[in-house]
Amino acid sequence: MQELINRAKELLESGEVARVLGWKAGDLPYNPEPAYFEKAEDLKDFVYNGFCGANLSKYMIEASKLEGKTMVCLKPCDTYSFNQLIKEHRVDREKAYIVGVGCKGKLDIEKAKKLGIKGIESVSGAEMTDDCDTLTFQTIYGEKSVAYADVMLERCHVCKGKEHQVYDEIIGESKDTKDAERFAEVEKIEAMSPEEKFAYFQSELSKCIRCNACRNVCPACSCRKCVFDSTKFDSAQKANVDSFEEKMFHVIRAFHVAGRCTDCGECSRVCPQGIPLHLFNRKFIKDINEFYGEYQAGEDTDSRAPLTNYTFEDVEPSIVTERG
Amino acid sequence: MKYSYYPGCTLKNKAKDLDAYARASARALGFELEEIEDWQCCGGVYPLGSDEIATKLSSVRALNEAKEKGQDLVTLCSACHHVIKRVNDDMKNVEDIRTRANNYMELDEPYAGETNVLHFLEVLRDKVGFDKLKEKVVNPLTGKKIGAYYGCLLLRPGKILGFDNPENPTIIEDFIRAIGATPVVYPYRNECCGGYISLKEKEMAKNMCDKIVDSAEGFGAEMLITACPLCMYNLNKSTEGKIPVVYFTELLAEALGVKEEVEI
Amino acid sequence: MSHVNKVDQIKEISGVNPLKCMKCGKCSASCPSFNEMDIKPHQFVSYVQNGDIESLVNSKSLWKCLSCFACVERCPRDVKPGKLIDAARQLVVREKGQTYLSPDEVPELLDPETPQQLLVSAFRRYRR
Amino acid sequence: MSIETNEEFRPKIVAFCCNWCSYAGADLAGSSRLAYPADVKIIRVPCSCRVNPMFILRAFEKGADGVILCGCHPGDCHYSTGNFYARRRMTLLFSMLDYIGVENGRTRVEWVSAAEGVKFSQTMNEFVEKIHSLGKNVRLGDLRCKN
Amino acid sequence: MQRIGVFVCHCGSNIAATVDVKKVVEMAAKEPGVVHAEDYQYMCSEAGQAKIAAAIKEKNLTGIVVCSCSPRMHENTFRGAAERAGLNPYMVEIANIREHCSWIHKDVEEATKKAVILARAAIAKVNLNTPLKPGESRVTKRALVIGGGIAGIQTALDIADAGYEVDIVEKTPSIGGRMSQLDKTFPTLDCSACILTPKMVEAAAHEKITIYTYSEVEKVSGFVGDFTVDIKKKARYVDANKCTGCGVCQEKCPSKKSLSEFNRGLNTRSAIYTPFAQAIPNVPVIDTEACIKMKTGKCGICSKVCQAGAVDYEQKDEIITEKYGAIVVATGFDTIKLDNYDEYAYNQSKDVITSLELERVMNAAGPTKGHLERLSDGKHPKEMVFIQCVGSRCADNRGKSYCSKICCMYTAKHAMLIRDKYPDVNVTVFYIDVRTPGKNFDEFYRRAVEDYGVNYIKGQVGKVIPQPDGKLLVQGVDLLDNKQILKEADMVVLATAIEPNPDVRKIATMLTASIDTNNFLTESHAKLRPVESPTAGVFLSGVCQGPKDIPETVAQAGAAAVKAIGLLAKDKLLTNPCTAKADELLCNGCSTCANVCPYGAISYEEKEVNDHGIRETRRIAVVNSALCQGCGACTVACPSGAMDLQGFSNRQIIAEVDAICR
Repeated sequence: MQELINRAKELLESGEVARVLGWKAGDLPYNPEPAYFEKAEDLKDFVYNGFCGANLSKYMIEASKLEGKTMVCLKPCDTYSFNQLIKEHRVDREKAYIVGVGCKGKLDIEKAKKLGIKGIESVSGAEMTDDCDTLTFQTIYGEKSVAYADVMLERCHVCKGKEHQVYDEIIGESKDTKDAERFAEVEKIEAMSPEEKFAYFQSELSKCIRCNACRNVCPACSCRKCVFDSTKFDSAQKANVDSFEEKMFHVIRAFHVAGRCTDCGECSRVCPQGIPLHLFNRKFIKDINEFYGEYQAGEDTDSRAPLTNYTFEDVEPSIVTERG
Repeated sequence: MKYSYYPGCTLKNKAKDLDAYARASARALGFELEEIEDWQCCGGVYPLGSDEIATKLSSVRALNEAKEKGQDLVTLCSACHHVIKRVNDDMKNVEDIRTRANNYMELDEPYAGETNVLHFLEVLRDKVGFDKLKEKVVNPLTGKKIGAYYGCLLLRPGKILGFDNPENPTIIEDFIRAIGATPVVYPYRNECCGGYISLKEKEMAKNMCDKIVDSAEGFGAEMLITACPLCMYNLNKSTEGKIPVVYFTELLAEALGVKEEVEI
Repeated sequence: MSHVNKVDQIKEISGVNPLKCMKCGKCSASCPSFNEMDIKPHQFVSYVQNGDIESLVNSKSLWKCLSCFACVERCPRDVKPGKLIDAARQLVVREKGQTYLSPDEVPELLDPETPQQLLVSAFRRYRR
Repeated sequence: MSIETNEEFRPKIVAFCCNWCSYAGADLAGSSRLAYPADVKIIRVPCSCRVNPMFILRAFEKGADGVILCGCHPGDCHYSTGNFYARRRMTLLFSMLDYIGVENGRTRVEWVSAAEGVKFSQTMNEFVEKIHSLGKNVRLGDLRCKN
Repeated sequence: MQRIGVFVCHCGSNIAATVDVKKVVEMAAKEPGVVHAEDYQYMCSEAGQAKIAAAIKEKNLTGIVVCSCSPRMHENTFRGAAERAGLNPYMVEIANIREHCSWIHKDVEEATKKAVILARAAIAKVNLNTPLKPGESRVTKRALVIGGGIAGIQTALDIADAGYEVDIVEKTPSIGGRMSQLDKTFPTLDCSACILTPKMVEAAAHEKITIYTYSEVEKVSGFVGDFTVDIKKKARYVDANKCTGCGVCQEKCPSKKSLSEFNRGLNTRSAIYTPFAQAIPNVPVIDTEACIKMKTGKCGICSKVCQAGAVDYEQKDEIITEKYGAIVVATGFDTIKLDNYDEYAYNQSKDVITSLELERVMNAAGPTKGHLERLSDGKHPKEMVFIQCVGSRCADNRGKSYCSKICCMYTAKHAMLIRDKYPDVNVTVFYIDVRTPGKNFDEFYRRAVEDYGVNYIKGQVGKVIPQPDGKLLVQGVDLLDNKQILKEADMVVLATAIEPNPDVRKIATMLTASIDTNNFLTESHAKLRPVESPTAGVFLSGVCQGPKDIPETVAQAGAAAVKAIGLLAKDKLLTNPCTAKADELLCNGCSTCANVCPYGAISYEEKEVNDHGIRETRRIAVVNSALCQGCGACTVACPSGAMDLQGFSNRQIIAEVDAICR
């Protein structure tokens, strides 16, 4: 972390960048939040550790409009989102100084809480320089250690790899934390009977409080104004609970980001209700891979997205019925 | 390579030679015909009625046994081939027949036409390859002018049997070339020999066979070959020994040099 | 059993729609048994169209068709007259219990070379 | 007097037809008097690629029991490529609906040319029959209802 | 709020017999925005249109809904009526209660219910309509004719005579097409070449006509009035400007074994060749597959003997790009392949030939110099059998479902010509029906029977059986006699079905012109617009649209020309105003829409916008309405809903959906 702060200071002081986009410590040891640092002295609040899951690439849409360059800290998986935003002309590559930060897996505090860890006072073992094998909590009830992987975010178990797709320099080491099949959860649902599928999604989606956290955090959901907030489809949010988006918001949201979603998992990470929203996006990714060939959004900035592409021999929609 | 093999009733009796030469040739060519267990007679003719189920079940049993072994099902007799291939097509494509047949059969897993049915000639053409066959010939029948007699059962209905062009087939001619002899193409080679009519209408069948034999002779055939015991029976009544009618497997065994091994 | 019923039965068993026929006669032109038949293959289609099943089931033709499928293969309209003939034959062997072949007459029809296939086929065609 | 009488299940079916092929195919079905159930109501769109998944979900939300999209055959699109995009969009949408447990067969895509009046009529008859077999659309209407 | 008028048409009894139109009027009147509703016998009639106009004026209507036949039929009629009454034509919506309702339903209650719902949907839509104004686009005063047969030549001549430039693109080395292969033409028996060649010469000499032979259309872009077409001129390897057409190269060419396309493969030609003596242009081409020089580098005799120095082995294919206002397709036909009909022994016997091959046999410039002889042994035949409907009228996937239309007449012609020239030859025709509608056609056929003694037998042939002595045994049936016939013949001629030129599929795709299940190009209306393709600016000439004989082809060629001239005569065209438009406040500038636009109509501008007080420069999509054709692909690709289609907006379609599902 110190290396990162030193470099940020250097860049700020030399005037190469006008600001630094990173994380600052929160009120608890495990809730750092995204923050801009415009002066070197502000960097005393800068943190970077296992709890810095937030994907900062979306912030660069606004940062691109500001005067001067912004130094932005991107983890390997965040760089996919950044690339995708370049492709969609939403961020200005010239306005960003990308420091690819090392990542050995990010943490889900809810998982720790589920393991019975409460009253957390401090955490160790989650620094960039740590091995990230074991995590130690100092709690008001004493010290507790758990395997790092047991408290990792879902998305880190299906890690896309330790390589940054776009960067100006890299600080810190990364680790590929993949230890699960990316589509295993989707396949599990696919194998269910229609009744089971319906029951599953009904119970999950009924938790949704339409707080829009998923939409706000999603780097692909970067529309200036969401269709669900505009009058274009007669679908603007209404008080009426029966309005269209109340039911289909998540399906349409997933459809709108299909072929653009990098599977960064932010939607599920931020959902206050714990709805596994990434299962929608990942279903589309799986279908796209199966029907139209392997495609990873954000791997490059110039390929044609699956939904703006076609071949004469594409599968017919009836495949959905035929494959049973 | 192993295939499930359905010999059929006649090959166990009057046409033992058709069967024995085929088995010997198969060994020489490096594949094995594994006779399926407890096969029952196919019935000889395909039950055309769309409501006939019971008469199709013996074929379904054979087909299902091959499916369970994960093998293609090979037939030799033209009639068995015709019946089994058509029943297989029904099981694959006619929902009503499939459902009802499966209701009778009470199999663990319903049979839905999964088995690939091949005539021995199709094995030679599509699996072994006539080029490969040619290489294995040790005793080419050079100079023999042979007329292929197809009859109707192997060819029609062309869409379902998918055996060869029903109006201008070439598979047996290609076979004849592969064993070193010269095929004689004559227009009656796909005309009916009279089939089962010869039981009661001997004259009628003879008239038909006369036309076939005359046509073949006219174009210079010195011998006729067939895959069907009934065709051979009917044709023999017409030729009266003038020109020989033999099973194609006999010539195959001869060409492969295994004819002598076979005891009939 | 009424005529209408029998017509439906024939259509059902054969799966043939006689209305598709354009009366080109290619079936009769192809039939190797044409000269032996009293009702010709193309007429089978019009007899079914006209509902005259009685004449069909009493015709000689039922027992002359070889099921060689030449008419089925060549019919440009996919009518399949051979299937109609077979369906009429089915009506006879199923309903009237009539048979064209009795076991008693079989021995005299045989010769030492007769293949099993011939007997099996004939029985299947001529009897229930 | 209301003309809405509802004794038996009469499905509501929305058919989106592209102007150049399928709408004309439907016209041909009409001029050839090839009947199909009155449950089908056609909405004319310039091209199958004009159909937004939002329209389809909206129809279900408003009580439709089946939605079918008809366009020109692939390769024959009046706008060259519209139906290719529609094909991909609908494939993914239908797959998603299947994934969340909506009965298979409530949605369908069929390519119907201007010359295929018979196919249009047949398709609609089949589709209505399918919707009858599935019954009323319940799942898409109450996906978020609390148990 | 709109003030909407609803007009329900009876269409005589076409609608009124199954739909209770009064009920539709009553129900429609209750819909929001509706201030007027009435019904009338024929809304499309002058009186009906007058009623609409009167209501617009009296009730100050801002939008109207006509419940009538398909919009494909009368949308323009009613838009015109509205415009004349001072209403924007795009404030008109049609509820199709005929084709989509009364004609397919029998139950009055059910049909009425549906008609009401269709009316509601149209009313809901028109409530959201906005006046639209068509733009204008220019017309390039030049026409392209694809195909240089009699259809293409006639169309080109007619357009050129009206004073417009025309280009003919012909795939083969010469114009002339199928007609140049015919010997005589029915029902007058003129020599085909005698009436065709002057037209070919006229086309070649016409100052307004440019002929590209040995050329193919490679790419078409643009739209009515403004097409851009790439034409590939294949290398002839002979310089057309230098060649004198002396023919020495062809005589001296040592490679003479290629089958002559012109003579249907019945004889051979040299590797450097003109297809026939009267070819236009009279410039040979080199068949690179057969040319020894091309294959081995050795030879070069043609170059050596050419005094004009016209042979150029280095010539390359050339792409010519040209702009056109109208395109006429005249790609013609070929006979079907007979591989599915081996019962007729076409592939087994040289003496079984198609009728088109017989044309070449009968022709003095053909492979037998016009002598009727067997192609197997050159013997004069004594018995000839003609078989009709080979591959036509088939419902079994082997052949074509349609009647090829020309065979009955040309077979009568062949039979007559043979009997006339060779009275010793017996001619038998096996037929299913003899179809001779046409001026003097049946008389012609009867002459063949009555004056020339041609033996017509009603019945088909089952099999043609080649005999060891070379004769052909024809096994057929005489249905009137109820007898099977075995007829020994020396030659058998098959009236082979015709099918559209296989290239038409590619061309139709390039033109986005629709094609039917038999690969014939679809006309815009079977009765009322038979020479127009549904794609604006594309016209149909000849057999590419459906089987035709020569007089019909020439008539249709002229009709297509008139339609093209009508288009070219205009200086400007009104463009469809139903185009896409981006809402600049919603646009993300993400380029997704541009990626799916087939017309390249979307570009991006850096533009300053005022988004609720926030002023900033944004990247915004801009639609070029002259290029946009209104498909709507962009509107669905756009995630934010910024892109919408005028006339078919998201809200309009959703309003229709809501009305139907209500």
